[in-house]
Amino acid sequence: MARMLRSVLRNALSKPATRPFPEAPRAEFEKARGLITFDCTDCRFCGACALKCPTGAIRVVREERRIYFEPFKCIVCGACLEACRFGSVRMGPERRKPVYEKPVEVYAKPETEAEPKPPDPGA
Amino acid sequence: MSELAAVQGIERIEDAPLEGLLEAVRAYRDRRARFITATCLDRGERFEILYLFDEGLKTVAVRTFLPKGQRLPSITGVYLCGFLVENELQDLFGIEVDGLDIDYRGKFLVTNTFETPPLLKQTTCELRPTKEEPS
Amino acid sequence: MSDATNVPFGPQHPVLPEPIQLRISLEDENVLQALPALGYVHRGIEKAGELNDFQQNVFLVERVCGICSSIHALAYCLAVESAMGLEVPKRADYLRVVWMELHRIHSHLLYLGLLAEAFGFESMFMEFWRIRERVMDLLEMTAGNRVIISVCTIGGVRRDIDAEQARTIREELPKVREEVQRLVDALLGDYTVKRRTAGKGVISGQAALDLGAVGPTLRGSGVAQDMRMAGYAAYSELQFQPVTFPDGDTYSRTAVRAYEVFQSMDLVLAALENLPEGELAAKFKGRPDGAALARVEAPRGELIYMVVGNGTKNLERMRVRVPTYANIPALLSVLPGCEFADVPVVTLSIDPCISCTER
Amino acid sequence: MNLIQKARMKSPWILHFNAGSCNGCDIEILSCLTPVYDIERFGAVNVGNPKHADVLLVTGPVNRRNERVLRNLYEQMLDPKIVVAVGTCASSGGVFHNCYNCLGGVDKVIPVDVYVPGCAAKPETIIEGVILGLEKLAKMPAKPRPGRTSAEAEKVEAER
Amino acid sequence: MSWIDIGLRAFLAVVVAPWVGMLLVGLDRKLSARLQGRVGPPLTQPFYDLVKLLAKQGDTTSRFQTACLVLFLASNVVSLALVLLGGDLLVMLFVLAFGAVAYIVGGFSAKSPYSQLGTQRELLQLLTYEPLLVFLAVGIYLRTGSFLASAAFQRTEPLLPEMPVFVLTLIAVFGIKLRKSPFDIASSPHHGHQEVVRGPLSEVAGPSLALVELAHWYEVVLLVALASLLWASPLWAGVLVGLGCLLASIVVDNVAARLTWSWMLRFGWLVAVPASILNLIYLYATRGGGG
Repeated sequence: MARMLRSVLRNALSKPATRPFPEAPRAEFEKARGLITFDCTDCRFCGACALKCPTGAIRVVREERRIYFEPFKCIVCGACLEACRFGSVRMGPERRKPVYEKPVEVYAKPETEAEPKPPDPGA
Repeated sequence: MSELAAVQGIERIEDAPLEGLLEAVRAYRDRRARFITATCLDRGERFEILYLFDEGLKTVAVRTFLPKGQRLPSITGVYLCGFLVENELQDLFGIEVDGLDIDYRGKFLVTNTFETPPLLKQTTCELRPTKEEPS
Repeated sequence: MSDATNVPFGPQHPVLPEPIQLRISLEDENVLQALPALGYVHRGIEKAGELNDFQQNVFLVERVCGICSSIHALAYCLAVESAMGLEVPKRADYLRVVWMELHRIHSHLLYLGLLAEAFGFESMFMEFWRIRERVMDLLEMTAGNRVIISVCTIGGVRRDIDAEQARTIREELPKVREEVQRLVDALLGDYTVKRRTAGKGVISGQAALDLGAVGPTLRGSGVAQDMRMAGYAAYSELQFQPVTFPDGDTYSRTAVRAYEVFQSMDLVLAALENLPEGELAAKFKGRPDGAALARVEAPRGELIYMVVGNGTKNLERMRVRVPTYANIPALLSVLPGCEFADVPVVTLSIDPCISCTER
Repeated sequence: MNLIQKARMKSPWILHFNAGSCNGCDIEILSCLTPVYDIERFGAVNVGNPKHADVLLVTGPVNRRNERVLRNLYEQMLDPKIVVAVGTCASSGGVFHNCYNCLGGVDKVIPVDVYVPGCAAKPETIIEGVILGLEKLAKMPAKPRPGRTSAEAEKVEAER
Repeated sequence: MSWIDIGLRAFLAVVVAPWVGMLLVGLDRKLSARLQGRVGPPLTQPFYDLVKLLAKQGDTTSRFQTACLVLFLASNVVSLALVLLGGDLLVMLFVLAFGAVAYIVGGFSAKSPYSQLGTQRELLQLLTYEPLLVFLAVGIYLRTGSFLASAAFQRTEPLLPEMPVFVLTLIAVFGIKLRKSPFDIASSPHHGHQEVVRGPLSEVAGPSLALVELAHWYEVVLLVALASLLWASPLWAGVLVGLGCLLASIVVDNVAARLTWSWMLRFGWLVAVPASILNLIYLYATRGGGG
């Protein structure tokens, strides 16, 4: 008990270990596995990412030349990143934020962006 | 392929007929081997069941074949700790085990709401319950 | 109150972080009988392992249990590699040891905290978890995620530890060690802790072997058995002696884990010291054909994966035997006769991981 | 913001239920309580009793056996209450999407207010999720609802 | 005492005391957090908890248990008023014990096994702290010649130097009443990380739970007031003694594990009670000197 007493008194006298969150969030680690996004500029819509995805979060529709990505199925394992030969899958260190409704993200080639997007199939 | 030829990491596999299973297991018990677990494979007409033992960090196995529809003798009389895995066999493979010490009667891990036991080969991915779970 | 009261301990219970139900019959406050009701976390991973591609399975088996996730992945990879006859690069072997031992440190610190909380020692719980965060930071820095670090892949590892990161780990670990040392002394030397743990839930060495106990539960009963002695990955090239304590009670099991934290730190530092240069992962073609069994030492004890391949991308069978599965019979043998107040403490002393157990 | 809304924002009592998760998110929820994250700054405590809780944190893909437990826990919580699905599994089933014993997400069983992403969800994200949920909780009607009769309560208890 | 004085004191006991109690409970939580290296909740946290609980809908607590909790709250208020009005300490103890019994009866009326087990333990706690409080009252009587709290308040010399053991027993009583380690056997405050969840309160919900929280605020002030009898003039010294006991119990909470009821009973009856009696014998033997 005496040892623990020393320990708790030291805690009381020193600054708390608590990180000031959410006021001053800590920077993410450089190599953190965070946000998966797609950049369809070079994408051939081959579907390798969807095939390797262990959760079925990615759906590639070749005819529409679109990628439907459900981030709330994604486990950020990075298998798609390793599967893609065209560098179309990006992974950033940012954290994904909690939401009220699960979104479905739709990615298309930049030139087709002007077209109206089809209604979200998962919504 | 209807039976394992060899398993990397298992020192030796000793075949035992169903009726000689308990004797073979008891021999390991007498040698003070530690019971690890049992592994079952669905081989179509029959099940291939391996009982794994540890002997000084080496793995050894007793193998037996169980034709589907027959009952498996329980090893809980020899190794009491086998009751968990034998209950699991009942649940997931639909094997009926005779003389089980603590018997959950097929309600150990899952309640019997599946048409076929889940780990059989014939059971497919789109497995959904066929009846409501009794409360 | 002469007749027995039945207390359904769980599936939702604040002391248990996981849903397991112990059906406990009590006479006053003494336990007459305890039986587990499992199935609250059973997901069916063994079947999913047959439905997935064998490479996708790495991500699946990591999620058998979040606390020892990478060790599950390692065991699976070792089994598949041995079924395929793959040679893993030396550097990958050493990196695996680094991550596995970091994982063990975090798991054991987590256990020590949870045990303290089971007997209401809030501040001790907070202290252990505060220190654990520093290990979690090391994991996140090197692997990119805190809990499920996803570093193993078939043939090697997916990420590298560069010189800068290795230096950070080498600087951080001695500091962590100092703090853990102080806390472990406080925990193991405390009067109230001894009152709650010493002599509770005694399993003798022979009983532990007969009941098939593994890991710290077995070593806490004085049996020196640790799968790392078998020398998978790079363990054969590192100095290794299992930690044992003789008494077989909750206190002994806790002490084993406490001292294993230090041992793991030594192993991490030794592995970083001897880290060879080279490839991270072996390239391979083909699919597993043939069967293999891999046994590794997870924080909770011996973890076994058996894979049976059939030459296709799907496995014929993936069998998982987790440490808690082997420790439950030992737990059930000691619960009757305990006081009700000791049930959470003794239950936690085997460091149960139900999501492992039920897969 | 009136006093009741403010009190709700400042005093979220949490109930955590593991509905078949891998433990990853569970230990991250526990981490939220510990010094480095200290969710008690926001008045949150882990009460472990459905009758006292305002926020239900659920992890895991929900399997067939704990579906009923989850529903009962939700029933036993008093209004107003919110449900936060923590982690990818709880949101959609995640990696367990083809496991036979999983239902695939908490929203298959009870209504979910906030989805927290991540595998495993990081403590920061969990805290953000709880705060996001509280904004919803505070706006819920303050009008008292007739309490459950004791007979109904007993029935729920018996089922538990 | 004039009517104005009585009115003022009653106002103090019934209206001001809970706010003080709220701050003390908040301080308790904040301090515990700081000892654990955390920031902790704001000081006014208990107030928000109370308001939120009152605004919860659909109370599932049985009417009988709620009635018991109302009695429990009332007895705490009356006990506090009795002390502040300088009333009879024995009557105060009786009222306090009555409230505790109401609390226990309410706990037994709930069907949950956790409530049953927790309430049994609560009963054992009552058996442990009650004699300690009775001995304290007897000790005060031996020095002041009266069981009236006013007698202690009017005394110019401090009682503490002659009653050192009672400070220690009071710290134990603080620990038991405020559910702190090693005595948090029946239920733990705020976090139910306990094998019996929250013991007698497992079935209590919403506004009924708010009653318990409110009663708890009175309880804290009552305990501080009781401790302050040991150094009643100047009064601030007494309050310091009370706060010191509170602080000590918080520190002990953070350096000890929860022990079992059997340990608590042994501690109470084999250590605390004999020590109290020894102190009483000393007080009795030196009765003439102190006056």
